Amino acid sequence: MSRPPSRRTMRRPLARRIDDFLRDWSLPRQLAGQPHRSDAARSTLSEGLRPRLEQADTVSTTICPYCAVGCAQLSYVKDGRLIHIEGDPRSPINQGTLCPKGAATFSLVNNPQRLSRVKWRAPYSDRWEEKPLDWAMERIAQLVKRTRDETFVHKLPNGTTVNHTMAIGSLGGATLDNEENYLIKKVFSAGLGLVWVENQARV
Amino acid sequence: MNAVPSTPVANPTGPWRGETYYGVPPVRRSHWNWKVGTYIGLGGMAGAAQVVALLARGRDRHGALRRQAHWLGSVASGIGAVLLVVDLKTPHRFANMLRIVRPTSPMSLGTWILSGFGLASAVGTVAELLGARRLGRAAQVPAAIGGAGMSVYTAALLSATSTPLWAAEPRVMGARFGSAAFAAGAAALSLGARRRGEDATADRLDEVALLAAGVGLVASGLAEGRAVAAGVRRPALEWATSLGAVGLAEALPVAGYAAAALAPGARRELSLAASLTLVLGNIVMRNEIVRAGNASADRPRDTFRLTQPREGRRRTR
Amino acid sequence: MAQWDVANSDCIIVMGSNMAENHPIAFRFVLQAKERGATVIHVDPRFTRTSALADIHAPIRAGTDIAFLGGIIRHLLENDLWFRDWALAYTNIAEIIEPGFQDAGSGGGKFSGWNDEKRGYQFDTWQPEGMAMASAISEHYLNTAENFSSMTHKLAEHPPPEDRSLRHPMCVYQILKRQYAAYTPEMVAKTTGCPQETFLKVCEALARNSGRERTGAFCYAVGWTHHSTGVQMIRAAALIQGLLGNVGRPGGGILALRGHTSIQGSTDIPTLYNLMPGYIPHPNAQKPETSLKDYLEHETVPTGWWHNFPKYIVSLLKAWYGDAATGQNEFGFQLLPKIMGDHSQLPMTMAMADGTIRGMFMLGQNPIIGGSNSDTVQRGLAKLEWLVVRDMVETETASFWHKGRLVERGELSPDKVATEVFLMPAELGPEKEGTVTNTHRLVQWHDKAVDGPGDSRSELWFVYHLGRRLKQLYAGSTDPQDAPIQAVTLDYREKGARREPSAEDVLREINGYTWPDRKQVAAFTELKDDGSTACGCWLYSGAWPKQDHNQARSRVPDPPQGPGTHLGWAFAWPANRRTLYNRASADPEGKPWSERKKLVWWDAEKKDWNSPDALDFEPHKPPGYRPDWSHPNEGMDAISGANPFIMMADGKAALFVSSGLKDGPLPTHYEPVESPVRNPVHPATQTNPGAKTWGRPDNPLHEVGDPRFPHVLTTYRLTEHHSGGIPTRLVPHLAELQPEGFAEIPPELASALGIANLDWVVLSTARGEVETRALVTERLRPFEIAGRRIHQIGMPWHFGWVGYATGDIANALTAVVGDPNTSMHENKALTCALRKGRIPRPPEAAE
Amino acid sequence: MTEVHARAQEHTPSEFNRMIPDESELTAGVRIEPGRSYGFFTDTTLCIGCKACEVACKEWNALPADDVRLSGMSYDNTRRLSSTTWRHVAFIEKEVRDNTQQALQSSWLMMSDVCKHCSPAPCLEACPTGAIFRTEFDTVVVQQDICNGCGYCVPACPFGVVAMDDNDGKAHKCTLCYDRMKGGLEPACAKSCPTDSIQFGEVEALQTRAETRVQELRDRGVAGARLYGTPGAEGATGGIRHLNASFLLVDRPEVYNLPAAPSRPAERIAPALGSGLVAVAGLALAAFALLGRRR
Repeated sequence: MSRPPSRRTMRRPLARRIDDFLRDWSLPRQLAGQPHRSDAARSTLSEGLRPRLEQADTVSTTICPYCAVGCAQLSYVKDGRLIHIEGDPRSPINQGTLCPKGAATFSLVNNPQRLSRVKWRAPYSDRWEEKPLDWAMERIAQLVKRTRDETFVHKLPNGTTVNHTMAIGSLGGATLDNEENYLIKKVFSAGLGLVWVENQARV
Repeated sequence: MNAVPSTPVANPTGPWRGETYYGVPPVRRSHWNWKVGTYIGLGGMAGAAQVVALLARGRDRHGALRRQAHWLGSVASGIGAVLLVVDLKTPHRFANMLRIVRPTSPMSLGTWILSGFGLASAVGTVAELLGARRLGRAAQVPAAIGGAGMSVYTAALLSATSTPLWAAEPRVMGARFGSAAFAAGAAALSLGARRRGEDATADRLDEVALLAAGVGLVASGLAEGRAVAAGVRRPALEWATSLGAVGLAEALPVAGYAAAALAPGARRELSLAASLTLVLGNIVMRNEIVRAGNASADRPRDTFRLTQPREGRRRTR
Repeated sequence: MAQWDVANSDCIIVMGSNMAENHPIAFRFVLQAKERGATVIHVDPRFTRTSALADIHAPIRAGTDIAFLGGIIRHLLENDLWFRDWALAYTNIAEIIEPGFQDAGSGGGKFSGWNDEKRGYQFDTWQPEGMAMASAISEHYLNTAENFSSMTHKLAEHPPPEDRSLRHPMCVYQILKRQYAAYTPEMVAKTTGCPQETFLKVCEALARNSGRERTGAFCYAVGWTHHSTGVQMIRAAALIQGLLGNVGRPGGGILALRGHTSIQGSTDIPTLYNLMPGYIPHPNAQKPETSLKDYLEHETVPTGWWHNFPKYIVSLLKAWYGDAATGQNEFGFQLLPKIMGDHSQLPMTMAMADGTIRGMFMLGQNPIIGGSNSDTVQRGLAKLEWLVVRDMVETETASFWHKGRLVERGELSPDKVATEVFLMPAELGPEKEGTVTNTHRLVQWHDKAVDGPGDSRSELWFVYHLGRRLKQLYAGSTDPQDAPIQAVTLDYREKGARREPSAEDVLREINGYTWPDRKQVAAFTELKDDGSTACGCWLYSGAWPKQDHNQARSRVPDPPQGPGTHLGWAFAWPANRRTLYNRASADPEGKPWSERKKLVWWDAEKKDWNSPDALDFEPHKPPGYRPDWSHPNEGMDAISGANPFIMMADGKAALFVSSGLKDGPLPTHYEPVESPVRNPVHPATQTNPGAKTWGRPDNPLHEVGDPRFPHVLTTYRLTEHHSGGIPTRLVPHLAELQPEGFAEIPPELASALGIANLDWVVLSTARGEVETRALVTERLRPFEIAGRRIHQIGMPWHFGWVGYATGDIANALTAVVGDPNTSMHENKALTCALRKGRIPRPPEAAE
Repeated sequence: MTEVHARAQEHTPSEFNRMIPDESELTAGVRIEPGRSYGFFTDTTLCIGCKACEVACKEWNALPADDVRLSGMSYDNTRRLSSTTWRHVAFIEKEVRDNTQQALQSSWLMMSDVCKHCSPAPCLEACPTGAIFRTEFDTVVVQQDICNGCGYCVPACPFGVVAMDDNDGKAHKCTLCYDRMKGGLEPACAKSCPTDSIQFGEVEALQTRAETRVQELRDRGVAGARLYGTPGAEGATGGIRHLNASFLLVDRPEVYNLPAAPSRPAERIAPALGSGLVAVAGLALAAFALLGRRR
């Protein structure tokens, strides 16, 4: 059943409305003996009703992005758009069930409030400005390099090699994939020498 | 809903001791308001008018009563239909009312009754306008049958709900609506007769109205009493409006007609006043019944008292 | 233990967790166990929906878990209810400890070895007699005598001394009896406020459901970790389960219920300061580890599986630095940054506030809501030069400069904040592919269903492309300090128009492959320490065992008839084992302790172990194998056929922990840092001696029983919201279910202060004030402690100013206070004040 | 379903190109076939009040969120079923007795309320346009292409479930996922319920399961355990044979806002019409006597 139609005053031509009325008219079916409670009353909408999942062209297994129980979900996609997310009946953890947060994953991902452009705020400015992704990446790389070069400590006064900068930190993320955390530790720590690298594990 | 009554502890196996779920009503009130109330009043009056007119055929040599009844039937049906369509939340689908005949739905039956009654009255009215007396007289029979339906189906309409006040006593509700409609019908015709100077007929109609209003008064008293017995508890203000409406629709007219009968000098004026009060009072009383019913649906304990298991209290079958 | 294994438990104690509300699907298995006759017990300061579904609810004052658990230990020992055969064989209960050791009970609340000006313990008196026990992720070198590491080598010469008759005064059994002598049922009731008969009912239920035929499980979450004694609370449960033999057996164990979808993954492959992937200690400038040789010398444990440590660190360096890591340059060890001490989120908050940190990345984290002392976090953000926030919307952390508490109070305003802020849209789970690791080590691959909107990108994309740009910027540099960024390898294939780096390639690298021909290794047993293998995280070896087989993406559950270990459903580290230490489900001769709790058993004919689960033991090692101590035995040679705990140096479960924990070898009850009463168990020692408290003007702490803050405050989560709140406060269908912040207040306290249901109230601590709505409920009851009536107040901490469901930030009340071992904050037990009304708005702001 | 269904072995790839046929067999162990009667049995002793059912229902039917306001009614900020809320979890806090409570839902009762899909259904019987009808699965559905918003079903419902939506002018209530069942999918709420408190299946099978469950609970000492809506129990009274969505409660129905002995409104038609016509006929006779003669 799709979203209940908002109030639309029907100005369809009179003929169309009479035609619809006659098509769904129960009286003749009642006279033909159909019970008024069920068959005689069934409308064309009910006759042709199907669940929208039948139109999905790909069904992928995703894992609920909320807590660590690790419920498996089935994400239904039609023409490259997400149309529904539901529990995966094959998972030995949740067997198709989901808690309220997991059940709301579709509304999380398809949330109209979500950002889609990079926003940037200049020092002391009172508003956001929209910026191209490429511009932001270049500027962040420059800032990282400048801060690192100005604060990098190669060796301590007592000669111990430390190879770190205390001036750049990174928080995140227990919500990220293992591959993402792997690259963060590899690039930020092993590459750039950051030591302030943490995530929600201690929060 | 700030200071919400916390749920008193229920003994799982014991009787109900007034527990509610934070005061949230267990049933839902209808969205009906003055439109439906007025329709019930008008429909009942016009329906009964056709019945009375048919009964008075003997003395209605010139068909004045008949014409008036047909006019009343057509106008009331027209206004009623418009009121009902406007009351629909999706009015442009009003025709779906005639999509099916559902014997379990008073509204479905009512729609067909209203259609039949309206049609018969309209045919009668046109016949009268064209002077086709025989057709006018013939139309009176279906109109009267439809009229009887119009004056009582609305009782079933309200009784066949879960609203405590309406569902408390279906039989008394039926008698109350039947008698109130009958009185209003007779009163309406009496007004017409008086205006046309047919005082004798008007006197007889007054007597019918007096009788019907009297029966109605008794039925109303019984209905209000039985509702309390069934568990409907109304705050003081609501008591006042309900009894006031009954007073206006039935008590006052009864007194008026009685006075008219006892004081021949002021007979015309008293009769006109009584009939007018009855006709308008009838509509006011119907609206009050609708309003008080909706209010009872908002009181959880009314519903719970009404729905205690049978051995808890006496109920119809 | 696997979550579905909880269904096999005969007794489940949910403690330090509100499982029904915060892990509803995990609770499904608790109810299944209950329907099969298990006893469910919930020990919690509040009566919650877990308590409603439990057979027994034991109410305790927030922060007194160790008093309760210590009482259970004493009860088990006094009444001899522990599983003697199992504990004697598989734990160090018989080990004899140095004569110089003194337990906290007789030491006025401190163990022997406390050093006042260093504010820390010397571990020497805690060791087994005449030798030193090295711990797995040892941080024990920080404050131990110089010859400590040489003493550990004795482990390879002979097993620790033990007295199996348990009569020796310094054996662990006798030490336990002395340590927990004070934890009588009366003391438990006095400290926790839980009635004695309820406490005894819990003890009996647990004891009755343990032993040969029956197993019990503990389920805990941040209700234990959010304390200054958090680690020791978990240790107490481990001690109990060790005594009762509830480890490595079906339905037995301790299930940690973790909060985020891959928080286990983010500790295995850590974005944490003190660890490198696979729980390898991050090199520390304060330790004598200037070279790879020194580092291996110090960190390699002589006996047990950790002896393979060098293969894992060298393979890791090979994976990070590729060809730049050779035998000649210590495989790039010198390129690694060294940590200076504690760089966790609490000191990071202080470092931001002090201006030490000039640039920050927020990758899906929202510290203004989740971090303790929220106002100080917000002030710190204002001190940054630049801030990069990658999230789905403008979170509180991204909007600190023009919204929030400090802006409302006029303390901050855009024209005073110099921070350059980048707010970049991030892709969510279904919009990227990769693996997440759940709360029982299950590494599950998730497919990419759709692209994220507009410029949304994954963190993989962001870090990969940022890394590539920085490598280009540093390409020409000859400065040695730039060698690390030049050496680190980023050779992953790029996919599609958005040039998304292949998560599959990254997972192949994490699994490990031979170098340089990159043939996937099937398991960590194939890793070498000569640079011929590269492996991003040895624990995850087996996730991508063959060129084209991604085990993490395998979706083959067991059929209804069993066996119920579901080895075909995704990958569990290590080596797809679902129940850790499952060798312990068989007795020393290899026979199952009971048919009902059978999991692993020795097959004499096949000369091998048999089990529906992957064996967590050395294959083909017969139960009868005993090391020949006529000569030294290193690594797994020192582990007998009857030592299930292969990761421990002596192959036994540690009831008594000789090294590795900074606040004592045994759990001891200390009051939270902010408590209304003196420590009833050890009056001389109020709080955990090693607790980290950053005493600073912007982090003031309350004195014991401070009259200004008489009530106990505990913070917690709701079912409908998640941690920082952003991913649920923005979803209409969740926001409407819990639309506003509130605080749960007991009726007696509410009526005393004239507070009615839904009134506005103000909670305050020395760190700040918050205003919220009152939810008056009997589910929080007062406690009689030390003659005083203590009221507890509860407040969910998800709310903030963004989204449909908003409210004030609970973490504006909490302090930066940390557990000595993990620096976990203490937001579960602190003190606060409560008053009716609202916080007066400054005049010009109140429009 | 406590263990994974055998048919899960037929769908082992991680990604595939169409939904699992007859998925209800995997999630509820029931293959949905037209002509059989299906419903819910909600065992409130397993309910943990997580509201997954409320969210799953709104997500599937794309119902708007409404009334984002703290209610003060324990953890129930949803308050009641409405035209845009077809599942509502009730929370009832009773005084917390001594610390060892009676097993199963002691001191904090939770229950997921839904349309009862009564048999016979008062809303269906009242509906004058035939918009409300009995589907091929014996469930009760308001057909959105027929309903003209007359609102008669609203006061007719003995449980206050169906409601009028002022935005789109039609009546709405739970459809027991009529569209899903046509595609062999278990209703969204029952599939999502983590503890299988909401059980979907054929009505007879659910009723026998309910009878055994309530007996088993009483033996285990849950004194207040009682069925609601199964034949002969509270809720299936006054002409209502049974409710296709039945419940197992542990306290009086009123505590959960359910009437103990509701009645079928249609049974009040005959008495009302009957006595009405008698009154009219009586008055007609009198009127005929008065009006019939000429002068």
